[in-house]
Amino acid sequence: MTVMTLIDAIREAMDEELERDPRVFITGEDVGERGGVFRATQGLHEKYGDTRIVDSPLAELSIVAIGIGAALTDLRPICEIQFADFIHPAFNQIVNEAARFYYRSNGQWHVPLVIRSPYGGGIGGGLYHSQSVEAFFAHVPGLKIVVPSTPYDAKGLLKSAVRDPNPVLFFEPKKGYRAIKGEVPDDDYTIPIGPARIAREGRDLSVFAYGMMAHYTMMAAEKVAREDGIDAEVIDLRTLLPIDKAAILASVKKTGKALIVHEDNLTMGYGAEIAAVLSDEGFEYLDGPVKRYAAPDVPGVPFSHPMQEYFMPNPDKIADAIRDLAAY
Amino acid sequence: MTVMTLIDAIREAMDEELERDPRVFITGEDVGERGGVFRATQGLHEKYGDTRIVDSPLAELSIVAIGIGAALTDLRPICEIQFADFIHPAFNQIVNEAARFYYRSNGQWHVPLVIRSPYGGGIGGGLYHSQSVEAFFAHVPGLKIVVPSTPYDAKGLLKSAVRDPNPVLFFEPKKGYRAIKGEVPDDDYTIPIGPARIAREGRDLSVFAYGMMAHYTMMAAEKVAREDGIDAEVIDLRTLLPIDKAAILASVKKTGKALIVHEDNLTMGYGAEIAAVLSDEGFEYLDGPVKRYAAPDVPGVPFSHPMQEYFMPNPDKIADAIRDLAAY
Amino acid sequence: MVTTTTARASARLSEEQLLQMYWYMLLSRRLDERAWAMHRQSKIAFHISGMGHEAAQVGAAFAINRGVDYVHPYYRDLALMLAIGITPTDFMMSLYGKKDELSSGARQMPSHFSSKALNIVSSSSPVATQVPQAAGIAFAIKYRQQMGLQDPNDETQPRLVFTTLGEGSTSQGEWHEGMNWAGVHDLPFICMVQNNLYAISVPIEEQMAVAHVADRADAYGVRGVMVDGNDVLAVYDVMAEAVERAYNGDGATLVEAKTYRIVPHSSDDDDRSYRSREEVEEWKKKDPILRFQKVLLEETILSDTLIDDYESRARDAVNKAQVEAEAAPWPAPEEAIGDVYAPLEAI
Amino acid sequence: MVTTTTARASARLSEEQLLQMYWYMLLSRRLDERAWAMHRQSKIAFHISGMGHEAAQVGAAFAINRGVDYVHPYYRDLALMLAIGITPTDFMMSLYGKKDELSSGARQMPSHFSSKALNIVSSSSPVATQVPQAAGIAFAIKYRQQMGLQDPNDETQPRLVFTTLGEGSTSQGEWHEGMNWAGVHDLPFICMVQNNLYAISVPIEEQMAVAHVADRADAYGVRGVMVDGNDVLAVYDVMAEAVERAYNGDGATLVEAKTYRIVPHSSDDDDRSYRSREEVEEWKKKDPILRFQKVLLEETILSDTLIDDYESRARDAVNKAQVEAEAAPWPAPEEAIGDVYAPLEAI
Ligand SMILES: Cc1ncc(C[n+]2csc(CCOP(=O)(O)OP(=O)(O)O)c2C)c(N)n1
Ligand SMILES: Cc1ncc(C[n+]2csc(CCOP(=O)(O)OP(=O)(O)O)c2C)c(N)n1
Ligand SMILES: [Mg+2]
Ligand SMILES: [Mg+2]
Repeated sequence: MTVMTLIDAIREAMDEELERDPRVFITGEDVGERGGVFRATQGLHEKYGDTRIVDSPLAELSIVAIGIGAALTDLRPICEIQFADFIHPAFNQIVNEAARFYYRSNGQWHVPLVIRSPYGGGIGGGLYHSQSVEAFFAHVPGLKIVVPSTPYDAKGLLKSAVRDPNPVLFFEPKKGYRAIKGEVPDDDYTIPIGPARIAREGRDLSVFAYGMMAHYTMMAAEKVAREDGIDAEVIDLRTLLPIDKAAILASVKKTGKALIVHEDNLTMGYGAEIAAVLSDEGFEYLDGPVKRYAAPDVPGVPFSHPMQEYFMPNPDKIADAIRDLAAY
Repeated sequence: MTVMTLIDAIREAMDEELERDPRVFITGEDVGERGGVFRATQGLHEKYGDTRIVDSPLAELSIVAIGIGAALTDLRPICEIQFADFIHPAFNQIVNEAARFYYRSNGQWHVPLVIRSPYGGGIGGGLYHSQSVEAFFAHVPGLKIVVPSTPYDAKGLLKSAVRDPNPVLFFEPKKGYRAIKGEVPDDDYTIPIGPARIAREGRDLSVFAYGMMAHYTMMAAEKVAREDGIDAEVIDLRTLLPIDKAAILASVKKTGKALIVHEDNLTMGYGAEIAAVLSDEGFEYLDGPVKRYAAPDVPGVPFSHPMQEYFMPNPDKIADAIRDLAAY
Repeated sequence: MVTTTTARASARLSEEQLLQMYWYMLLSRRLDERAWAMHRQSKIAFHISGMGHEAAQVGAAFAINRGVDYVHPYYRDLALMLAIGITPTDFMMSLYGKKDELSSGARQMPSHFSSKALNIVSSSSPVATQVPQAAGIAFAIKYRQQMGLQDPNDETQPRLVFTTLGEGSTSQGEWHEGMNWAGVHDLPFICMVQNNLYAISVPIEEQMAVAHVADRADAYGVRGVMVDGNDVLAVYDVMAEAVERAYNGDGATLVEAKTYRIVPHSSDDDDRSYRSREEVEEWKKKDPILRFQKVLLEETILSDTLIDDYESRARDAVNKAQVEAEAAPWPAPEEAIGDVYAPLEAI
Repeated sequence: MVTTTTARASARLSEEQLLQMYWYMLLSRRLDERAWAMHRQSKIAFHISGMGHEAAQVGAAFAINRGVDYVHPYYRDLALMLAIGITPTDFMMSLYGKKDELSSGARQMPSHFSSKALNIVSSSSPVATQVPQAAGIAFAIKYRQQMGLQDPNDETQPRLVFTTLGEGSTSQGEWHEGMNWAGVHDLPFICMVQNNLYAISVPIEEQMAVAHVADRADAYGVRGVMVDGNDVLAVYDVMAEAVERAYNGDGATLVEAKTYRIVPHSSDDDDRSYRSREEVEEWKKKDPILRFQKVLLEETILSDTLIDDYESRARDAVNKAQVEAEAAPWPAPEEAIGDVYAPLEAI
């Protein structure tokens, strides 16, 4: 075990997969000599050279389409979208193309593609360097969506993503790149895409979160345990698509109450689906309303610090939301 | 009052708005001499000429961007996306741009833009001429989304959309273009964007739907009333964003049960948000699980007739879903 | 800069090859005509046609390593598909949407071709999406060769990608980005634009402000060539050169084949509002099949008897395909819900 | 085809105008330097710089009808913005994110310029999105003139749109589609590419396979011109011609201004991994401000005293702006949630 940051775990996963399989290559803006604007690919160009670590033109739809094309020939591309905010030009290639190849060809063609992208706010990025975009893609059957919150999960899940025969969107909470540290095994391991993780067992209520918010929710849960004696169960969803319904329902069956936390804006955010699943299949377990704690419905995270802090969930606000629900 | 089809009502709305305001123009693929592939703009080119009815290049992102640019100068563009399936290339311009101008400029610039597009399945269109795309955009504050199901609503809402200072996505259930007929007043009228419509009053349960499914749900409600004595309330949502929470909650307060119907696939479809609202703010009204009847989570509507029919909701299937919920 | 070739690679085509080319053009036409007839008889709901484009497609097909090189086609490519190995029955099955139809298991509309076995990549409807994907395939070919995963001289392996689209579709950003990659990386990539002057109803003048699509090649540093798309041998010539370049690592080519669709855009279209009957008649006189027939007759490769013979073979093939497709079962309704994710074991 | 102009419109510039141009270049540079310094002092979190690009921007600004013609800029356009009327205080306010900051009420990062009063259109971060929007604005100008809503000779009305971006951003489909509309409709549209050889770290050779961005104009049937972007008068000349064409309804122009950013991409960047120090030093010698200063000294329009005077005015302006911005209040947290929809009465 080595203690490392989230971004180091991500880099290690790529390094080891590049090492393991000559079909793996990386493309994206500034991923080469520059090592990525967040340094996720630092050192890889030096180690693997121009052929495998490929600076792309500044054009996201083609970054994804090149990945799709290469994946169709059974290579294993890892495409980096520099910020999740810039994935929108590639929407057509992801939603109309990557997600549909297997189905539309009756299983003839599959697309083993990974799209990595840093997402999320709280870093002074304003409307266009702070977005959460997972909700758009969680509506698209054929895609898998992973959002890790710990170095251990990040490394194991990214390796699974590279080895998965399907297109996987891998969203990385950039605020946690260096802030989140954790133990990572020294040997090769993978974590399956799909299952959620019980990050903290609890009896009083269930809190569902992912990415940076899973990290914050853990802090909030410890806080309310300490200060209020509330025993919250925290489920780190990790995989958003396919959704781990069984884990969600099992937790609420136990606790009777559910809170969903995300930093994406409320309406039609990922929390809507969890609430919908609970209000149908979990209806008989519910002892209170299904609560969502999310960012406000405005067109983006504002830049200026006071407004940004108002917009963003944080451990204290999450703790308040937990208290409110516990008091119901 | 004149009885007309859905598409005639849409054409009339555009004709009258073009007549009323010289700032209104139309662009899109084949909207000119050809009158649109569904004939929504038939005759308008002849009447208003090349300047105002403009065949675009085959390039959706620029159709929208041209609309945005023109709207910024206070023109009133109506952009046609030939099929909703082809709106994806314009995702960036809609989500990152049109929706955010007002907010990002602190209210300096607004975008009075209408994007019309036929959506929906059941017409032998396969994966790429059948899509429902409203769920993607319903997550985006700054957009308004309208989906009419009657000629009366279509005309009144489209006129409101043209006169609205914000970007409005106007999705038209193409299967109903000629199949749905109804009375339309002969004089100028508008229907406000926002409020849902109680299409059928009822006491036993509430069914929420829009577009073609609102039409089918009315048929299903009559059927269960006749055959089973179930008195379903049908709410035709009409506007998906902003969401009419008050109407949704009021109906369920009365009936205690909710079913949401859409032809879009289930997971993260628009029904998720309604279920989420109900499971929180409507929790104390609920006498049973919130049910969603939607298309299966597959990457598209299949072409071949037996598979298409399996995929698509229809009045009989909706009637069954109503019966099941009524029996809870 | 647009260049036209002078070396006549087609001079090396054998009589047998020439007759095969004629055969595929004819077969495509007869199959296509039958599809229109079936639509008028309400046997099928939709057809989109390649009539008029046969020379461009078959000329191209014979220049590549058919069934081995990757092809990422578009909906108008019936003749191209037949020349590569899609059968009339396969096509008929897709018109009806019958069970286990080759391209998509009847999930897609007709003319959305795919065959993994023939390296024909599954196509969608949103135009031009195939172009940057094709650049990705070309990138992968080059990558495999550079990584030693594939011998560049192994003819049993795909050594280039050939992708097609209409002139209207070059307005899409997707096309721009795909072409740009092909140029930047000097990829084994050939993009053929079948310029039939219209995108549904929109004439090329409202689509772009250049005289020739091939002129756009310069913006990407790829070679641009323009060819009479109704002259199958001329198409073969420019394609053969483009193929040679691709195989030799000399980079990408944009081929513009000037042609015309002699029928409406699709069975849903009525072209009378946007094309004069005179214009259509004028182009019908330039029919690529009749034109090639004339050449072959002049060179006594074809004879009147042989023509009749080919006609009756084509008719038989089309009849047989129709009968087989009509007899084939429908998919089970539940087939709507398979194949969302490839199983993990697939890798 | 790339053409370079011979008529020297700049010969008609008055001494006063020339000095104004010098002033804005200098002011921009000093403000920009201050922003870097403030970043090093941890007073601000982010700065993206226009250093090195001042000639291209100011030369362009003086050729259009400043404050009237629409400008749809990009993040590197500080000098352009100052020349049009954004003040140093406005900019300083955006660096801090202070209440009521002009462009966005501090909702956007710095250098995302907007001023409705000056017809500077709000810019976002995703590159190239402004280009097709600018084509839409140009379309609207032409539309208004054709519809009789606006007199084409009324100089109080916007008669063209000027949009800018970097060379890397021309790889985006958005750019392609915007340029295509400009060409097809012969719009009063000028797109200036500020080619500084890099897109963050990616050199132009990995971005495109053409020698000059201006060569791409041919693909759209618009005029392409290439100019030394470090020569403010040369830029003015080519821009003046482009403006003339736009005003006269003669169509769109793509201007490529060759330049260099003499600092890293932004305050988050470290350019040492991808640019040699020698290369940067080489370009610093070509500094556009020093170069213009030399010309003005030679023509005795500037003098050493005047230079000192301008320097101290610039310093004062920057100081004052910083003091004002520092003293300005922060936005209220709840300002995060306004302005989602324009009210219906706005129309
Ligand atoms: C992205 C997208 N937009 C619109 C359409 C609808 N559409 C199908 S074919 C077509 C015209 C294509 O014209 P062109 O590229 O010239 O090819 P042709 O059909 O003439 O061979 C259009 C607009 C589509 N399939 N995809
Ligand atoms: C769509 C999109 N992708 C990526 C980015 C991140 N990004 C910001 S600037 C930049 C490089 C721009 O290079 P260029 O266009 O040459 O302009 P320059 O900064 O050199 O002036 C990149 C990649 C972005 N802003 N938008
Ligand atoms: Mg065409
Ligand atoms: Mg640059």
